[in-house]
Amino acid sequence: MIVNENMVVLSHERIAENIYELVLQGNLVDEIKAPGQFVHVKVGKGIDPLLRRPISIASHDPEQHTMTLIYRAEGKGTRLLSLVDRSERVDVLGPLGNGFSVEGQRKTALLIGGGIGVPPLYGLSRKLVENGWEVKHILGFQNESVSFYENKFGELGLTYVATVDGSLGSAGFVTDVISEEKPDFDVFYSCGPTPMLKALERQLEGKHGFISLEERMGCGIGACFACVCHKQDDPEGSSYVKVCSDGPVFPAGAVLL
Amino acid sequence: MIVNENMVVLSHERIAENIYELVLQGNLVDEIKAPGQFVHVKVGKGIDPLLRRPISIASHDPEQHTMTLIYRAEGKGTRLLSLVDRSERVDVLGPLGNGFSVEGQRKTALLIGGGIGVPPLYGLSRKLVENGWEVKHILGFQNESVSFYENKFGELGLTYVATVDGSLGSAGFVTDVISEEKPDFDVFYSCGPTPMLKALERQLEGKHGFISLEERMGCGIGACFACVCHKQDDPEGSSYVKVCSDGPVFPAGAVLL
Amino acid sequence: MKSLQIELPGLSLKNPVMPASGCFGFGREYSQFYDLSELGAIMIKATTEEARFGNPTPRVAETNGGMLNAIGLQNPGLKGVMENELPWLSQFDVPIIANVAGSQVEDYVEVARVISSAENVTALELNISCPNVKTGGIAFGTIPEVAKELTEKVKEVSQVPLYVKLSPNVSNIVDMAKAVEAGGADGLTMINTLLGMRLDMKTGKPVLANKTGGLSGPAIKPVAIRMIYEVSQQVDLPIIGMGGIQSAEDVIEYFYAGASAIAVGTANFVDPFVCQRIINELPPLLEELGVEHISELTGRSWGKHESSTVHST
Amino acid sequence: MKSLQIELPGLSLKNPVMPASGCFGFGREYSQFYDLSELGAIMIKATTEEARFGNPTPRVAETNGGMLNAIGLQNPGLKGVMENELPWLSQFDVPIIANVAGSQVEDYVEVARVISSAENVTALELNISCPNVKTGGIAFGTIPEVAKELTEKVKEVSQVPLYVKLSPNVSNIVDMAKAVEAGGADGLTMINTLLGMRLDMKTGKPVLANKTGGLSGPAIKPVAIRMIYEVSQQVDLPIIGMGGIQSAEDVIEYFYAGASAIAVGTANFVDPFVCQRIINELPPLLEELGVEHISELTGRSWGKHESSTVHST
Ligand SMILES: Cc1cc2nc3c(=O)[nH]c(=O)nc-3n(C[C@H](O)[C@H](O)[C@H](O)COP(=O)(O)OP(=O)(O)OC[C@H]3O[C@@H](n4cnc5c(N)ncnc54)[C@H](O)[C@@H]3O)c2cc1C
Ligand SMILES: Cc1cc2nc3c(=O)[nH]c(=O)nc-3n(C[C@H](O)[C@H](O)[C@H](O)COP(=O)(O)OP(=O)(O)OC[C@H]3O[C@@H](n4cnc5c(N)ncnc54)[C@H](O)[C@@H]3O)c2cc1C
Ligand SMILES: Cc1cc2nc3c(=O)[nH]c(=O)nc-3n(C[C@H](O)[C@H](O)[C@H](O)COP(=O)(O)O)c2cc1C
Ligand SMILES: Cc1cc2nc3c(=O)[nH]c(=O)nc-3n(C[C@H](O)[C@H](O)[C@H](O)COP(=O)(O)O)c2cc1C
Ligand code: FES
Ligand code: FES
Repeated sequence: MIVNENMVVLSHERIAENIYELVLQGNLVDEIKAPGQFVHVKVGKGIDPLLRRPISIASHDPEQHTMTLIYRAEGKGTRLLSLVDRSERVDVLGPLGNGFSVEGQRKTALLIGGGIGVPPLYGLSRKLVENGWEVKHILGFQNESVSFYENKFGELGLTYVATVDGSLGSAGFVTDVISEEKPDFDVFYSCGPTPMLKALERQLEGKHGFISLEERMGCGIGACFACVCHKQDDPEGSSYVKVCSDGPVFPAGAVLL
Repeated sequence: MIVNENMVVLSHERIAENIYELVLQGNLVDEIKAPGQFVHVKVGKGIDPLLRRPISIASHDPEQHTMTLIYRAEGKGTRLLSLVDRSERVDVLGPLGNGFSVEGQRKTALLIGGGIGVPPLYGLSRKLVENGWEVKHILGFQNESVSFYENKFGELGLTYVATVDGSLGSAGFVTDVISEEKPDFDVFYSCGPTPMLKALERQLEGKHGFISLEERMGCGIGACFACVCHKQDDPEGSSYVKVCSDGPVFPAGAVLL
Repeated sequence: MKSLQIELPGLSLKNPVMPASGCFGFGREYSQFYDLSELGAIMIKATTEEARFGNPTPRVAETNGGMLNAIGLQNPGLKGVMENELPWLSQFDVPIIANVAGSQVEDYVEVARVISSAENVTALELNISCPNVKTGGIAFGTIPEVAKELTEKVKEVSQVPLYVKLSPNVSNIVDMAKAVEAGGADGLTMINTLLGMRLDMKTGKPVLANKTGGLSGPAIKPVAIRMIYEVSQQVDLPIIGMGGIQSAEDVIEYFYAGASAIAVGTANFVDPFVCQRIINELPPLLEELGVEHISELTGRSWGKHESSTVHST
Repeated sequence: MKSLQIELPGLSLKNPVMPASGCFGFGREYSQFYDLSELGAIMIKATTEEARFGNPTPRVAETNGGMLNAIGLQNPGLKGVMENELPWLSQFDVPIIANVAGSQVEDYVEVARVISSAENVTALELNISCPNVKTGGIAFGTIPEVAKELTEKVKEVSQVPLYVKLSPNVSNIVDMAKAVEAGGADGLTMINTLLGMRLDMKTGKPVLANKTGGLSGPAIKPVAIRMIYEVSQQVDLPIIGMGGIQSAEDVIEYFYAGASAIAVGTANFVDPFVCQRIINELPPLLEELGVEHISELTGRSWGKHESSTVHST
C-alpha cells in the first residue's frame, strides 16, 4: 500500500560533496516490497517548491522501521531538503513503483551504478547477499569528492570504482571497467544516468538484466502521464510504460531509452 | 537611515490569544528616531508569502540594541512569523516612516489604542513619561483573551480598558470611555482600526492630536504608491499623503479617513 | 452533507469538489487512497478518437508556485476508454465528466457522440483549450466564432449536458463564454492552463521537450478568479472553477467569484488526499462563515444573492 | 563590467538591469539604499498629462508567489515630472526611460512630445497595457491595429527611441508585437501584469478597491518567458524583459528566451537592494557559464547565436 506519512528524521549527514544520507523512520517502511522502489518527498510545507521529489530507497530496516535515502543537493528542492534537521519531520509518499526482482535461484549478479543511481543498488546488493547470491559491483562517479558507499559495497562483494577523472579507482566510465575486467555474471542490475544505461544496454546486449530509469514526474503514482516512455518494440506507437508505476525498474531492452 | 538587517530573535512569546511579543536585536535599533515608526518584516525566505509585513515598533532599548514588536498572528505571514524560534533571525527593513512627535513642553497626553494599534503607544507613553509628561491611556480590545500590556501601561499612568464584550474593564468602545470619563488632556495620540480613528476624530474634533494609520503596503518606503490617502482639505484632488513614508502618524484631521 | 449538495445540468453532486481532467487519470491510481464515491464527480483525462502517445518527455517542469505540463493528450483512445476505463469507474457512485478532445471538428463530434452514450458519463467537458497540441486546439480556444460552431456541432450529438472548458490565453474571456453559450453549452469549466515556458539554466534550452507547456497551480489562481468573476456576471451558465485550488478556503474564493462547483488539478500531485480533505474541511468552514448552503456563496463578490439574502433574514 | 555593457536604441547601458516602471517611483526612495548610477537604466513611474490620484485603496494584495496592484497610474503629471523628478534624477549617470500613459491618443502624444525632450530621458516606454485604468487602456493593449496607430503617432513626436510595453492579456502576443513593430517601435518591453483578482475570505468582496488588478512577481515568470520566446523569433526589435525577476539566474533565463535587457519590478519591494545585488551576481554567473558577454545569451533557447558561436570557436 502507498502511504503518505510525516516521517521522523533519525539522522541526516553529508557523506560526500553535496551528497546527503537521510535516515527516516515510520510505518511507511513496513510497506516496502523490494529494493529499487522509491518515495516521493515534499520539501517544505509551502508552494515553492511545489512538486514532490522522487528519491530511491537506498536501503531499509524493517525491524527499526527505518529507511535510508541518499541524494544529491542540486536544485531548489534538494538543497532545501538538505537543511532539514534531526527529529524534524519529512512528508513522504510511498513506497512507489516496482523494485528489482530478486527471485530465482542463487546466481551471480553484476550491479552497475552511476552517480546518484548508486543508492538503490545498495539495498539490492544486501538483499541479494541475504538470498545467497554472489554480487559484484561497478560504481561510477564524476570524481572522488562525490563518491560514496564504496566500502559498504566492498563489504558485500567485489567492487570496482571508476571516476571520470581517475581520482578514485580507474579512470573512465563503468563501461570501460566492463570491457577491461570482463566480469562474469548471470544477471545485471543497473541504475544511473540515461546515457550510461544506453551504453550498457548496447555493451551487454543479449544479457539478462534490469535497469532503473529516471524521468521527470508529476504525480509519481501513474495518474498524470508525465513520466511515460515508448517501448523498444513499438518505438513510434501509442503503447507505453510509466516510469513511476510500471517502473522505475524494467527488464533491459524493454524500454526505448 | 533605513537599513535591512537579519535581526536576532532574543525572545518570542505568546502574550494573549494569537498575540505575540517579539524582541529583536540588531543595529537597526540605532536608527530608530521616534515611537510610532514601524518596520517591514519578511517572513520566510521564499516567495510565499511574498511581501513584507508592516509592524509597529512597540518599544526599543537603544542600549541593548533591542526592539519589541507586538503582533497578531492572523493571516499567512503573521502565522508563519509566530513559528520563529529564539536565536533564529528575522529579515527586517526599517525603521520606516515618521513616528509620534513628542516635542514641546510637558503636558498631559491621552493615548487611545485599539487592538493591535495598542503596541506603538507603549513606546510613546514611555517616551512621554521620560520627558516628564503626564499620560493617560484608554485601551480597547475585543475581549479579555486578546488583551495585553494593561499592567505595563498602568505602571506609566492612569489606564482605562474597554472590551466589546465587557470581559475586561468597561463594556464598549474607547469612545464610550471618553464620553463617560471625560479625561482632561492637552494632546491625544491614537492608533487602531480606521473606524475607531474616524469615531475619535469626530468625538475629539478641535482637539490637538495625532493618529497613526494602517494601509496595505507594497514597498513600505514611498516608491510604489500603494498606501496613498487623500488629504481632508482636498478630498477629490490629486494631492495625497503616503502612509508609509509621510506617516504612519499624521495630525488628527489632516488625512481623509 | 446537505450543505454541499449541488444540482447542475447533468450533475447531481454530493459535493462540489471533483478532480480536474488530466490530473487524476481515470481514477484507478487515486482509488488506492480513498473511496472515489466520496467525490462530487470525476473529470477524466481527455479522450481522443484514437489512442495517443502524446509529447516526448520531459513533459513537466516546476515553476514558482506552479508547474508546466505538456502531456499532449496521451490517452488510450475512445475505444479503450469505453471498454476499460468507464466500466471500471462504474463501480463507484460518482458522476463522470468526460473530457472530449480532438484535432478537428469531426474528431470532437465522434468522441462526444460515443462517450456521451456511456452509462456513467453524465456530462461532457469540451476541451477546446489544450495549449499543448499543435493542430486545431488554438483556434477552437481563442476565436469565439470557431468555438461557437464546435459547441453547436458537439451539442447536437451529445446525449448529456455539455460543459465547455475555456482557455485563459485570450484577450477577452467574456466573448469566448458568450460564444459558447450561444452555441448551446450547458455550462462552463474554467480555466485551463496558461501558456508558459521554462528554460534550463545550463543549456539555455526549454526544459519541456514540447518547448512550451500549460501553467497550473497556485500561481494562476488570481487569473482564474478574475475570469470567473467577469464571466459569471455576463453569462447564465453555471461555472465549474479550477486553477490552483489547494484548500477549502480556495474553494470558497471560487464560489465568491461566481463558480457553482470546483475542480482540483495539480494539488492532487502534492497531496493525493487533497479532494477528500477539502470535502471534509468545507462543512466546518461554511459553518464558521454562517452559511447554510455553499451555493449561497456563488457570485457573492458581485452581489449575486445579495437581495435574496437580505429578504431571507 | 564589460561583459554586461549593452547598446540598445537610445540606451547605452552599463549593465542590462533596471527597475521596472511603477516599482521604483522616480528613484528618490531607492537612492537611500545605493547609488542609482550603478543601474543600467531607470524606468520611471508612468507619467500622464495631468496629475492623477489613481484608484482608491486598498491598491495591493498578495497572491501565491505574486501580488496584485491597482495603483491606477498615480503620478504628479507631466509638469511635475518635468520640473521636479527628471531634474532631480539628472544628478545620476543613468539613462532614464520615461513610461508614457494616457487615456486617449492625444494624451499619449502630448506626454511623449514633452517628456522626450528632457535631457536625461533617452528612451520612451509606451504603456499601452496598464490593466488598471478604465478608459482607453484595454483597446490600445489588445487590438493590434489600435496599438500600431498609437505607436505611429507617438513615434512621430518622440525625440528619443520608442519602446512599446506589451500586455500579456492577449490571445496572440506575436500579432501585437508585429503591429507595433510596423508602427515604428524601436524596441519592446514585456510583459506588463496579468489581469487578476483576489476575494476576501470574510466578506467575499474583492480585496482591491478597484476589484481587479495586475498580477506581478515570480508567479508570472513562465508566461513572460514564453511570450518573449515567441516574440523574439518573430520580430527584429530588442526586448527588455520583465516579470518575476529576483535573481541573476532569472536574468539569464530571460536572455535565453530572447531578451536583450531586463527590468525588475515587484522584487524591489521585497529586497530594496535587489537590482544592485543582481548586477553584482551576474559577472561571476556568466563566468561559470563560460560566457564572455551577456548578449551572447540572447535567444539561446531558439538558437539565435548558435551558428556564430560555432564559428567563433
Ligand atoms: C525514480 C527516481 C529515483 C531517483 N532517485 C534518486 C536518488 O536516490 N538520489 C538522488 O539524488 N536523486 C534521485 N533521483 C533524481 C531526483 O529526483 C532529482 O535529482 C531531483 O528531483 C531534483 O530535484 P531538485 O530540487 O534538486 O532540482 P530542481 O531543479 O529544483 O527540480 C525541478 C523539477 O525537476 C525535477 N527533476 C530535476 N532533475 C530530475 C531528475 N534527474 N529526475 C527526475 N526529476 C528531476 C524535480 O523533481 C522537480 O520537479 C531519482 C529520480 C527518479 C525519477
Ligand atoms: C504602519 C503599520 C503598522 C502596523 N503595526 C502593527 C502592529 O504593531 N501589530 C500588528 O499586529 N499589526 C500591525 N499592523 C497590521 C499588520 O501589518 C497586518 O496585520 C499584517 O500585515 C497582516 O499580515 P498577515 O500575514 O497576517 O495577513 P495576510 O492576509 O496574509 O496579508 C496579506 C497582505 O495584506 C496585508 N495586510 C493584511 N492586513 C493588513 C493590515 N491591517 N494593514 C496593512 N496591511 C495588511 C499584508 O501586509 C499582506 O501584504 C500594522 C500595519 C501598518 C500599515
Ligand atoms: C498534468 C496535467 C494534465 C492535464 N491534462 C488535461 C486534459 O487532458 N484535459 C484538460 O481539459 N485539462 C487538462 N489539464 C488542465 C487541468 O484540468 C486544469 O484545468 C488546470 O491544471 C488548472 O487547475 P490546477 O491549477 O488545479 O491544476 C491538465 C493539467 C495538468 C497539470
Ligand atoms: C505596484 C506596481 C506598479 C506598477 N506601475 C506600472 C506603471 O506605472 N507603468 C507600467 O508600465 N508598468 C507598471 N507596473 C508593471 C511593472 O513595470 C512590470 O511590468 C510588472 O510588475 C512585471 O514585473 P515584476 O514581476 O518584476 O513586478 C507596475 C507594477 C507594480 C507591481
Ligand atoms: S509521474 Fe504521473 S504518471 Fe508517472
Ligand atoms: S507602500 Fe509603497 S508607497 Fe507606501
